[in-house]
Order: sequence, then C-alpha cells, then structure tokens
Amino acid sequence: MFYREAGQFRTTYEADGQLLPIRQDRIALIATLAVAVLAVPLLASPYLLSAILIPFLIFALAALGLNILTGYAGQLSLGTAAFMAVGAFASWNFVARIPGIPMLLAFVLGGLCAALVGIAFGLPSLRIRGFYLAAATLATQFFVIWCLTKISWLTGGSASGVITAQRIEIMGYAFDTPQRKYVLVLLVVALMALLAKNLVRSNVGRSWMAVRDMDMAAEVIGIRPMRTKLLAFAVSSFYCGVAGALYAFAYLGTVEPEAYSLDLSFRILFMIIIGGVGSILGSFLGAAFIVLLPVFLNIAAHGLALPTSVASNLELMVFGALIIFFLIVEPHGLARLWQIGKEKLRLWPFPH
Amino acid sequence: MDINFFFEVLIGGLLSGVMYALVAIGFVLIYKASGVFNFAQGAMVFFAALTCVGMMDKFGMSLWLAIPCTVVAMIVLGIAIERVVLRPLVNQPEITLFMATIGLAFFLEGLAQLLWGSQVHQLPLPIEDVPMQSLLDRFNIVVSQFDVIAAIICGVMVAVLALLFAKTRVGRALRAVADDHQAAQAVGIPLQRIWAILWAVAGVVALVAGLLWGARNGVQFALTFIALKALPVLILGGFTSVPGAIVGGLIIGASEKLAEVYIGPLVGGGIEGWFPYVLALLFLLVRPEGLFGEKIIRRI
Amino acid sequence: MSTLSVNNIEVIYDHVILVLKGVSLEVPQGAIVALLGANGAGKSTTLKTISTLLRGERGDVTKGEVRFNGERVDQLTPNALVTRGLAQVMEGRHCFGHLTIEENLLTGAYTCRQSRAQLREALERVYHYFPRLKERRTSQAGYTSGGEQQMCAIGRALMAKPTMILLDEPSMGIAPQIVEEIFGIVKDLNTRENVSFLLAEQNTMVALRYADFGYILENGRVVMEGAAAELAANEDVKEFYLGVSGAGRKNFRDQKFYKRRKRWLS
Amino acid sequence: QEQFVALPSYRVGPYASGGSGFYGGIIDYFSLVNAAGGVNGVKIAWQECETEYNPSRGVECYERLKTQRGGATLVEPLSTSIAYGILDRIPQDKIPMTMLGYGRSDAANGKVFPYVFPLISSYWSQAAAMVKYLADKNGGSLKGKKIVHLYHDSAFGKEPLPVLEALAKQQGFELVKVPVAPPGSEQQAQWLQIRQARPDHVILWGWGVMNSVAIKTAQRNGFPREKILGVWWAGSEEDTVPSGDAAKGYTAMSFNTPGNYPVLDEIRAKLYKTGKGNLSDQARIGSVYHMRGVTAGILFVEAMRTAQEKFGKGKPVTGEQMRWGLEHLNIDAARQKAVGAANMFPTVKTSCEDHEGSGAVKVQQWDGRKWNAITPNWIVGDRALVKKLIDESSGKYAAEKNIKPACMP
Amino acid sequence: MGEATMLMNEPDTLFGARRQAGPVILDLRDISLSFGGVKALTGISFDVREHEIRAIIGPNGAGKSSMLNVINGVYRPQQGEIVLRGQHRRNMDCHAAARSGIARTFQNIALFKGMTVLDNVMTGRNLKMKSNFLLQALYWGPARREEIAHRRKAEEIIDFLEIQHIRKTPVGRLPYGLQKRVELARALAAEPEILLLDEPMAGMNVEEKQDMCRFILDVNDQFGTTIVLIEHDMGVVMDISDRVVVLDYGRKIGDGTPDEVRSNPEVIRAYLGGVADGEANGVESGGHGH
Ligand SMILES: Nc1ncnc2c1ncn2[C@@H]1O[C@H](COP(=O)(O)OP(=O)(O)OP(=O)(O)O)[C@@H](O)[C@H]1O
Ligand SMILES: Nc1ncnc2c1ncn2[C@@H]1O[C@H](COP(=O)(O)OP(=O)(O)OP(=O)(O)O)[C@@H](O)[C@H]1O
Ligand SMILES: [Mg+2]
Ligand SMILES: [Mg+2]
Repeated sequence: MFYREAGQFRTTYEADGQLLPIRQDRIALIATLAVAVLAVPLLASPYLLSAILIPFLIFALAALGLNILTGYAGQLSLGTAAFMAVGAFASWNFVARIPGIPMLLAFVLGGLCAALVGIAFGLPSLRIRGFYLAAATLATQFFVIWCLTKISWLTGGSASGVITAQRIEIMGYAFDTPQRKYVLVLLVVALMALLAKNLVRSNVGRSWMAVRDMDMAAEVIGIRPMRTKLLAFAVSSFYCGVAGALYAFAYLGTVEPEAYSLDLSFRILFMIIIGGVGSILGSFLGAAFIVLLPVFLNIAAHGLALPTSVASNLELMVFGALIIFFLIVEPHGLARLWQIGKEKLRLWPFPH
Repeated sequence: MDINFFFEVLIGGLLSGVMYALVAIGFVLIYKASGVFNFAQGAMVFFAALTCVGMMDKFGMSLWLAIPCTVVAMIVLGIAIERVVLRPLVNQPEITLFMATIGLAFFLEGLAQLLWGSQVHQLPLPIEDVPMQSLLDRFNIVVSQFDVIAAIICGVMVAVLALLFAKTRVGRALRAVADDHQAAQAVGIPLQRIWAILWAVAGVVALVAGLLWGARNGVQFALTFIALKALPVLILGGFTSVPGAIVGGLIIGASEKLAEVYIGPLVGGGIEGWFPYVLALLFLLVRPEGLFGEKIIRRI
Repeated sequence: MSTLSVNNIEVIYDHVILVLKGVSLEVPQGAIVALLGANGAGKSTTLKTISTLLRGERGDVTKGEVRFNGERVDQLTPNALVTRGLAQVMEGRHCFGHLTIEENLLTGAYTCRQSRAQLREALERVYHYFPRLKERRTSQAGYTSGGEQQMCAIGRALMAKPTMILLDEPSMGIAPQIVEEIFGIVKDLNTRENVSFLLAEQNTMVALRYADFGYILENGRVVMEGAAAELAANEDVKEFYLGVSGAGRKNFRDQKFYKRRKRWLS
Repeated sequence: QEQFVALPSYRVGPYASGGSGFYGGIIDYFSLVNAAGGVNGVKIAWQECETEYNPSRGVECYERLKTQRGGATLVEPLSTSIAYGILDRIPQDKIPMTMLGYGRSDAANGKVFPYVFPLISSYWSQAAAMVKYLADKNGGSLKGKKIVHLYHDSAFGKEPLPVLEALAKQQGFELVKVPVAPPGSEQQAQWLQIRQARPDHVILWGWGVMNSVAIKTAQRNGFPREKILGVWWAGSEEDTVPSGDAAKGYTAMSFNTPGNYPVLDEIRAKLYKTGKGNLSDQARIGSVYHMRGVTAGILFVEAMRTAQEKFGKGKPVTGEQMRWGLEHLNIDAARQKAVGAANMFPTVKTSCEDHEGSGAVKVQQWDGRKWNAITPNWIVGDRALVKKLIDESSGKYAAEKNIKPACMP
Repeated sequence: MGEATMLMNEPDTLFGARRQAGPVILDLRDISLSFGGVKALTGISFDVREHEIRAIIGPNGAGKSSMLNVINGVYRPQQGEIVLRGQHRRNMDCHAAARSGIARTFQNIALFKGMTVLDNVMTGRNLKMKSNFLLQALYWGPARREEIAHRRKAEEIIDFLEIQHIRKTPVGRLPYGLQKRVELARALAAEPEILLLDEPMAGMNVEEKQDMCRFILDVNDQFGTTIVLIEHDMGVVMDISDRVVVLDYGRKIGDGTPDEVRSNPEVIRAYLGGVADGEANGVESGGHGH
C-alpha cells in the first residue's frame, strides 16, 4: 500500500521526463546515495570497502559501458576487457609521461583512448551482426592484449610488462585509504551512471535502441546506422576505459595485461545478461550478482567444513546453476525481476 | 624460401585445422538446429574426456569399455540438459540461451572435477603421435600419424552429419527450429525430443573431440580453452554449415601456422592468438555470414 | 459433442498483465467457429492458450481448462496437440525464413509419417489451392512477399492433415480474391473432410458468412455468442463489426471522427 | 595461541592441479607441526580462499583473509598476478608475502621490498642457473651454440629475457626467442620453426597446458626431449604425465631434489593413515608440487621459529616479527636434517639484501614414471649478473614509488 | 506550396473541403527491379501528385511493397529513374529519402520492439533533433529544451491517433492492430511530406479501419501530406484514394481514378475478379447478403 503512484500527477512533459517519475523511487534513490556516500565509508570495514564495494562499483561501471553497447545499441561484444586495458594503460602512460597531469584528466584521456580503439574495432559492426560480431570482437581482445605485451613502450619499458599503478592524487589530496578510494570510485561511477541514464533516455539512446531493434527501419527513419553504432562503440569503450583505469588504479594497484584477460570480458558480459540487457540498474544488479555471489559461495562452502577442492568445485557448480535458475525465472534479467516486483507491489494487496 | 619447410608448415596447419574443426562441429550442430550458441561446448569436451579417463582410473576400466560408458554418460547428460536448462527457456532471446549455456559450462566444469578430481591425466589412445616415417624419409616432411587418423575420423563425422541435415525430415525440422522455435512447435515439431537427441549427439561429438584432443594435450582443464580455437573456424565457415566447419578449420589452421612462421618473427611472434580472429573478421567484412553460413535475411 | 471446449480460462502475461478474464467457448465437431473482437481483445491469446504456445511467451493459464476431444490438453506440449490433430496458423505468419517455401510446407507434415508419394500429393493439394506458392516454391520464405508468406503459413498447417485448425487472422494481407478462396478452402475442408475450425478474424463480414457460430470477445471476456447468422443480424454487431448501419454500408470517407465504440461490458 | 597464515589458493580452473598439490603440501606440513605440538607450543592456523588464479578474486581473498583470526601474519598466493595485486598492500598491512619461485625477481632486494620474499630462487637466478647447467653440459662453454627460448608469451615468459640476453652476449651463444600465444594448446608452428632452426637446446619457459603440449609436439616433430630444459613450472608430474611416453628423457629445473624424505614418511604415517592428509590422492605425496608445498611449509615454520627466538618463544609473532624471521632465515644442512628434509631443497640463508636466500637449483629428468635428479649438486648461476639486474630494477621501482631503500630493523 | 500553407493555417480543416491535388511531386520512370530470377518490378512508371492519396493495389507478390521500397531507397532498382520534386536520381538512399520528407510504415510491422510507444514515436523525430550527444548526456540547456519541445510534438501525434493510454507500454506487448497505429504515429512524427503506407489496415476490423481511414484523411487534410497507400481492402481503396495504380506480376496493368480502375477489364481479371463489379467493396466491407 505504500508504493503507489496514485495522486502523483505529472502535469508537464518536463516533469514526466524526470529520471524517476515516482516519488517513492526518487526518495529511495536519494537515500541510497546518501547512505553510500556518507554512512558506508564510516561504517563499513576496510575489507568490505576495498575488496567488495570498490570492485563492485568498478565492474558495474564496466558493465554499464558494455550495456550501452550490447544492451542499448544491440552490438554483442566480447572485447570489454581489452577496452578496459586500453583505458588503464593509457591512463598510466599519461600520468607517467606528462608530469603533473591531473589524475582525473588522465582517467578521462584514458577513456578517450579506449573510445578511439573502440571506434576502430567497431567499424566491422556495420556489416557483421549478432554472434558473428561477438566472435569477431574477440579479435580486439586478443590483439590489444598482444600489443600490450609486445610493445614495451606502452609498459614504460618494464622488463616484465607489469607495472604498478601510480598513487591517486587529486589536487594534492591522496586517495590511498580504502575509504577515500571508495568515495572517489563511487562519485565517478554515480556521475557516469547519471550521464548514461540521460544519454539513453534522449535522442542518442533512442537511436541506439532503434538500431538494435530493427536497423533497417531505423535507417528508413533517418537514423544513420554507421554514426549511431560507432558512437555506441565510442561511448561504451569510454566507460569501459575509465572502468579499466579505476580497476588498475583504485583496486588492483597494478597495470598488467593479464588482469584484462578474456575471462574478464566474459565476466562483464555475464553481468549484463544476468542483470538485464538494456538497463542501467541491471548493470549494477548484475555486477553485484557476479562479484558478490562467488564471495558468498566461497565463504559458505568453506564454512561447510568440506575438503577445499570439493568446496571449490561445488561453488562453481552452484554458481552455474544459479545463473541458469535466474534465467529461467526471468530471462530478461534481475532488473526485470525488480520491475515486476515493483509492479506487483503497486497492485498489492490486490492480485491484479 | 625453403619450399619443403613451407609445405611442412602448410600440412601441419591443415591438420591442426582439422582438429579445430572437430570442436567446431559440435557448435554448428547445436547452433544450426536450435539457434543456441553453445558456450558450454568446451566444457562438454572436457567433461567427456575427463569422464572417460576418470572411469579408467577409478574403476579400472579398459579404454574400450570406458568409451561406450562415456557415450552413455554423454547421452544422459544431453537429455538432462534439455530437461533442466532448455525446456524452460524455449522461445527466449538468443542471448538468454547463450547465457544459460555459460551457466551450464560452469556447472559442467565443477561437476567434472568434483567427480573425477582436478588431476591431469594421460589418455592412452592406441594411436602413435610420431612423424610418419615414410614421408620423413622421402620428402623430409614431418606429418604426424595421429593427425592423419584424426583427420579421417573428422571427415567421416562431417560426412554423416552433413547427410543428416541435408534433405532428411529431421534435418529440415532442425533447421526450422533454429529459425523460429514457436512456429516449429506450432507445426508439431517435438522440440524437446529433438533437442534432447541433438544435445546427446553433440555430447558424443564432444567425446570424440575430447578423446583426440585429450590424447594430444592430456586431459586437463585447458581442454575447455580449445573452444576458443574453434570460434574463428566457426565464423569463417559459418555457424550453420557442417562442411563450413571443416573448410573453415583448414583455412584457419593453415593460415595461422603460416602467419606465425612467416609473419610472426617480424612482429615479435605469438600472433597465433589473434591472427585467426582478425583473418575471420576481415573475411566477414566480405561475407557477413561466413563461407557457407546461411545468408542472414534482412528485410522489412 | 464438441471437439474443443475451453472452460473459463484466465491468462496472465509476465505475472502481472491479466489478459483473459474467464473465457469459455465450444467448437462442436465439424463446425466453423469464428472468434471476433477488437484489437487487443485477446483473440490471439485465446488461440495460443489452446495450442499451449503461450508458455513460450511467458504467459500463464491461471484458471480454467481446455479439452480437445474430451481429453484435457492444457498441460500437453504443442507437438502432442498437433499429433492429436490440432494445428495452428499463428498470427504474423511465422514462416521459417531460411527454408524454401516447399521446405516450409514439408515441415508442416512432420507429425504424420507419410510416404514420398503421399507427401507429393499433399504438396500438390496446397499448390492447387495457392498457385502462387508453386511459382515461388524454391525461394527462401524470408524473401517472399507478405501475402505469399501468409499463404505459406496456411498451407503448412494444411500439410499436417489436422482434424481441427486454429486460424489466426488468415485473411490478413491477402488479396480479396484469395481471401474468398481461403474461406472457400475452409468450407471445403469442413464439409468434405469434416475438419473443425476456430478462426480469429477481423474480417467479420466474411467470417460470419462462412462460420456456423461466433463469439465476440471484448477485453478478455466473451460478451456475445450465437449462431453466425444471428450475430450478423444483430444491430450492434452490424454497426461495429460489419460497418453497416441501418442505411447500408457507409463510405469510409464519411465516417465521423468522434464516433467511439459502444462497449457491452466494462 | 595461534599463528595465522593466509592461503589464497586455487583448486579449480586451469591450474587447479598445481594449486591443490602446492597448498596440500603446505597444509600437510602445518598439520604435521601442529600434531607435534606446534611451534614451541604455538599452533599454526590457516585459511584458504578460492582465487581461481584470478587477480581480482585474489585481491578479495587477501583482503578477506588478512583480518581473520586476529590477522594474517603471512601470505602466499602462488600467482604472479595476485602477488602484484597485493604488492602495495602488504607493507601497509605489515603482512609478509612469500613468492616461492615466481613473481618479481627484483623483489629479492629487501631494502626496496621489505615484505616480499621470493624465497629460494627467483626467475633470474633460475635463468642464470639454466645457462650454467647447459654450459657445463657442453663442456663448459656455449660458444657458437644455439638455444631456443620457447616461452609463454606473457610477462612470465619474458621475465628471464634480460638475463638470457646478457648471458648470450657474454658467452657467445645464439638465443632464438620463440613465443607461444597463451594458453599454448597448439604449438605446431613453433616446433616446426624449432625443427628448422636446429637448436642445441630448447629452454621451455612454459606454464599450464603449454608444457605438455610442448613435449607432445616435440615428439610429433621428432625433436629429442633430452634437449629440452623446462623451468620449474614446467617440471612437475602435471606437465609430463599427460604427455605419456613422449615425456621420457625430458629435463626440467627444480628447487627440490626428487625422492623420499623422512618428513614425507612422517606425513604419510601421521596424517594420511588417520585420514587427516590434505591430498585426495595419497600417491601425490612427494610429487613435485606437493614437495614444493612442504618446502614452503618448512620455510614458514622456520621463519616462525626464528622470529620466536628473537621476540619470545611460545607466543605467536606479529606480521612484522614474521617479516624479521623470514629475513633472518638460516636453514643449513643440519637444520634440514632436523626437520627430516636433508637436501630436499638448497640451504637457505636470507638477509636484508637477499630475500631469496639461495638461488640454487637442480636439474631433474623424467624417466617415464617419476622425476630423478641428474645434477648431484645444487647449481648456482651467475650471481653477480643477477645481483646487478636486481639492483637496477629495484632501484627503478624505488624511484618510481618514492621508496628510500633501507633495511628494516 | 502557397496554397498548402494557406490551408494549413485554416482553423477548421477537419471537415473542411478536400484539398486539390497539386503538381507532380514524385515521378517514377520505368523502374525495373529483380532479385536473382524473380522480377519484382518490370518497367513501372507512375507519378504521385502533391497532396493526393495514391493507392497501389495488386495481387499478392505483385511488387507493391517492393515499389515502396524503391521509393524510399531500401531497394535499388536495376533500371529506371526517380524524380523527386524535379530532382532526378538513379535511386534513393534511405537517409536521403528520410531527409527529403519521405516516411513510411511497413507491411510486417517494423517497430522497435524493446521500446515504449512514446520512444518509438520520438525516434520519428530523430532527424529534427540537433543537439549533440554531450549535451544530451548532461540533459541540460538546449538539449533539455529540445527534448521537451519534441516531446510535445510527439504527444500531439499520440493524442491525434488516440494511443495515449498505451504511451508507456513496450510495443512488443501490444496487439497487432495497435502496433499498426503506433507505426503510423512514428511515421507522422517525422512530419513527412510524402507518407508511404504499406497495408496500414491489415488485421483491423471495420470499425478500426474506419478510424484509420479517418486518421489518414485527416493527415492528408490537415497537413497536406501526400499519401501513397497499399491496401487490399477495396472498400477502403476505392473510397479514400484519388488515383490507383494496379500492379500484377511486377507490371503495371492499370492506373487511374478508382472508377476507371474498377472498370478496367484487365484489373478485374487479375485482381478484383468476380467481386469487382457493382459492389466492388463487397467482400471486405459488407453488402453481400447471406
Ligand atoms: N507477450 C505479451 N506480453 C504482455 N502482454 C501481451 C503479450 N501478448 C499480448 N499481450 C496483451 O494481451 C492483450 C491481448 O492481445 P492479443 O494479441 O490476444 O489480442 P488480439 O485480440 O489478438 O488483437 P489483434 O486483433 O490486434 O491481433 C493485449 O492487450 C496485449 O497487449
Ligand atoms: N529482398 C527480396 N529478395 C528476393 N525476392 C524478393 C525480395 N523482395 C521481394 N521479393 C519478391 O518480389 C515479389 C514482389 O514482392 P512484394 O513484397 O513487393 O509483393 P507485394 O506486392 O507487396 O505482395 P503482398 O501483397 O503479398 O505483400 C515477390 O514475389 C517477392 O517474393
Ligand atoms: Mg491477434
Ligand atoms: Mg507487400
């Protein structure tokens, strides 16, 4: 009975165009953000911050990036990790080679480099579709990682190709504790999520979805598929690039090609499919699922006092089974499940 | 350029390509007949091979007893997959089915190792993996006997499966299913039975691939990675064509080896990882549905 | 005895959208029954419920039952229904785009094992009904025109030699001549082979002309039922479904803009 | 009264078999020590966490484990990527990390990396020792010889290049670099190239499936396995068993002398008899990975002992104290004998400048069933060269990170 | 255009006098199109005048939809010429067609299935939206104003077609008939000068067809939009169109006013058949007794 939109009228298109038209949703979001920014850093343990929340937010950002490309523009990609790697390495190089460059600018520039690479590898999408495109994007993955291992200039000439990320310092303020890193990541992610949300509900987003749903019809309406798809690749790669930089700087602390393996690309794809393809919220839910579930399973499995290898394998099986289970319950992902839940809540206590 | 060496590389590449095709066929089978991009194919290969050696190890079976037992296991597995995973997901978007197979891959990897342990094993197929002496003597070219036999097995499999799809009633039904699950159901194609059969067959194909690859590389978790080798083969040959798998395999195998040997040294080597993908990608620019794939119908 | 009886079914999509609110209908043995109603009334949903294709669309039957020849069938698979002789032509054609027209037709015969000659004969029969299909039989269905696809879908259902056919808007996108022909075929199969039909049709005029019995669906409820002739004579039906009022058919140009449909219920 | 050790381990995924052997060895030794009353009465506690060899999960595991049970005092991730991921965190958390035979070679410099311990031998020491061994085999000189460096095309495979290149120049042999794209399940092209190049030796710097495939592919191309010398990550049963007979004669490096030792017998008798062993398969006791794990266990326990001697016997030491213990290890032949592991691994003596403590290795050969040592003595390569490289590289790191190299008290 | 503008400003055109057809706006000359062996169109010529409602009829597979596809550049004819407002072209391309004010609906509904009705209609305004994507990301200033202005337009069209109640529904869930209407809304949102409609009334009952006719006529009246229409319902065609082209097997077999076409013997043979005479609209819309 509490979740009702009755009595809330939107009299202008402006009001209807709001991010969250229902008041309860707005309140909930603001409250969540407030808690996340103010309470969490004070209350959460360093473990929770640095090992769970930071990677969760970073992966959510990457998933958001992929969701823009795959979920909104309909281009299936398996090259996410490569774009993240470009972002990370580029940021590292900017910081290392341009003394005194502001860190955030380096991240943005890293993202832009990723966007350029994204555009280059997005070109084939004009002709190639679906799983063919997905498999072809693996070329990005392998090629970029290969370049990063081969071209030692990119890794600052380090013999092993593994470099440690510089300390994050913004305007003389060092982000070195888990709390600070968390706040930084949270702000970046929240801001970028907001921008993404704006983008997908505006003309650009509609063009993406149009191309996704029926590219020929979109063309007939006057949407240029090439420009639209490439823009999607660019924006998506930018997001992934920034996420990659954060992954290196705020989480791992190292910049190395192996951290951006194919495995990571897949992981992020899982996130958006589980979370909900074509949903900003879904990116977060999916990231939570993929980041948190293995941790819980790991803790649970080891709590069972089973032999460790049995526990580890069971964990893998349960993870796989849960993915299937959720897909069967709701093929459109957790975001849809959430939405249906809300709709039910709206009707509650009446059945229909 | 040493022409002998060139041929050696070429033949080696072609034969490796056949091994890739072996894995690719499993993909094609399922994609062509249900529109599902089966990410779990690699896991199935691993599962099959590990089950086979696991039975030999744990129960002391001979190879010739373990193989039929594994065939049975794979058939049971295929039926179970249809029941538990696919049946509830009929008529869902491709990407959802794809994701479900990813879940399946995790499950199978865990299950295989839970049942049989994570140890690596040797798979003692009675085929020697040594250069064929006659060729070595006469032309100074190394060609492994094992590869030649693998190529023959693969050829036979391709022929049988290609025949199945072409013109038979079931083959036609399978292609119909891939186009439109719902319409296929509406005309009375027993989707569930067909899928169960299909996944069982794919399981057996995975076993063959698992046996041959397992004998070559040992039975270990890395068998799941060979699916990655099959992907460029698939996109080059076309997801929907059995002969495409083998032709794609030959092209990919030969060109990646030639590239590694002749281009690799110029750029620092190790290009085998991405070269096939880039090649396939360039090829797709010309033909977006691969060599023999069904043309993607785009119409409004 | 009725071949098909639908008892008070309720259907919900996506767990929240209630579409059918207790629909009951009967198709007597050897009858042609028309299911009429406006856009979104739930005709297609009813047909999909009967053929159990609903499950694939995340729809659930939450109440009621469907019986075919006395047997409860709502839990069966679509395949089982086809083998029992119930075929469906789905709305929106649903041809197998990559298969040729002829292959499309042949898939229709999947459930009845037939000899080559029998198959040939069945094909010829369809080609006889739809000569256009014969001309295009080697083209991939995905590349044929809308009407050709519609014919293909109908032809495909005929190939299964069903005893009952559910037709969802068979006349959609079909040239008038052929529409007559399709209904001619329906009548023909009905009288000669005693095939029963349940047809959801917007072309009320023709539908009522050929049908024995009709149901009118509004908003997921049956609001009117009766013999076809009776329905056709009903003033409301005449006005809203046949477009004829007292003074005969109106010119489309002269329709009033503000005229809104009268509802029986809700 | 517990000494807590964090073990971010991996028992699924591509490297599961190595992980289960290694961590099994550590845990077996810990259990053995605990069964005998612990270290001066302090029991060892440990906890595993599944990393799947994935850096992201590894970091999470580290963060999770480090605060458990009063705080971890030692961590061993057995993965270079994970080690790098936590490299910056450990000095802050004051938890020493060991990297037994992997990771950054320059971490041997304790002045720059006070909390990192590439114990026994680093990649650079190994590479130098390999060259030394090959030179010895060729009568003391490699002049005019051709050596192929067949490597995993990643940071791992490229790590020894500075040493190998320097030595090639110094000793006058030709070094041919042949990379293998990871994971390396196909190497026909590489081995045809090798066949074409006709090298005198092949150094196999591989990992995972790459090793067995290399051996198999060498056989199918008729390359004698005796001429292949693998690194220690290519020298376990996991690498040879899958290749079957093809592996016969293959040689590889090791920092253990294969064989049986009293400590292993004790593990069999005291643990496995009573079902308390960690391995599911008893036959793996004493296998390469297991023995490496037992070695690690011994080193850890010795470090605890050393630390307790300084900071007070009979009570657990802190991470900082453990660090001190690791930096003052002195496991000589007598000590080895005392723990039932005489000559099982080289003697280890660490110091602030030298966190490696040894740099000595052995060469072992696979006879089709088991590994046998074929060098009676421990081999040490060009230490001076390695030292120089370590100083250069760690100096650069220190400059980058604003670390003032200094020994910790 | 003078007259058109004037008319546009007229307050009440709803039931006002019909607009007169203007000069030729689109001229198709000798168009031939074939796919492999199939000749979809052979040497078709006809013209479309400004403000008129031009119908294309013909049996199934005659090439009607292909004709529309040629006009807005989805298909490229092997032969022929398209003259649009005096500009000669070998063929169109989709984007150019859209920019020069051609919009259309499709026979097999081509809505964007994953989007809501409102979003679908808004995509129709895509060409008119100018602000760049950075501004859109910020949803600020010009972008915001533009979005709201276009939203208003879209809502007008939604009101006009009476689909307000489903504004926020994903189109995939809508029944067939409503989808057709949404498609029309999307096309109208582009404020086209030429509107191509491919069987807009398929799958509708008489009442809905009446509504649809009303919409089409109103668009034609109010906005002066030229309409090219394919429809199988002869009642509709004969009642609302100004001129009719008849295709059969890719050839033109008739062209003229409804009455002319109705009495053309070849048209009767190929398409209308027995139902043509007298009560031409009988089949579809009543008349035949029982
Ligand atoms: N997959 C679905 N998910 C959600 N709602 C649906 C779905 N399919 C249909 N509906 C809803 O169910 C209602 C009935 O739809 P149905 O297709 O049965 O109508 P119909 O009578 O066949 O209409 P038409 O004549 O236009 O085909 C509609 O309101 C529609 O929005
Ligand atoms: N892209 C294509 N590839 C191959 N053949 C095509 C293609 N498009 C149309 N055709 C063929 O061209 C012919 C004309 O098709 P079109 O769609 O124009 O017919 P139509 O007049 O619209 O018929 P309907 O009333 O059935 O919609 C048909 O025979 C069709 O099969
Ligand atoms: Mg319908
Ligand atoms: Mg058409």
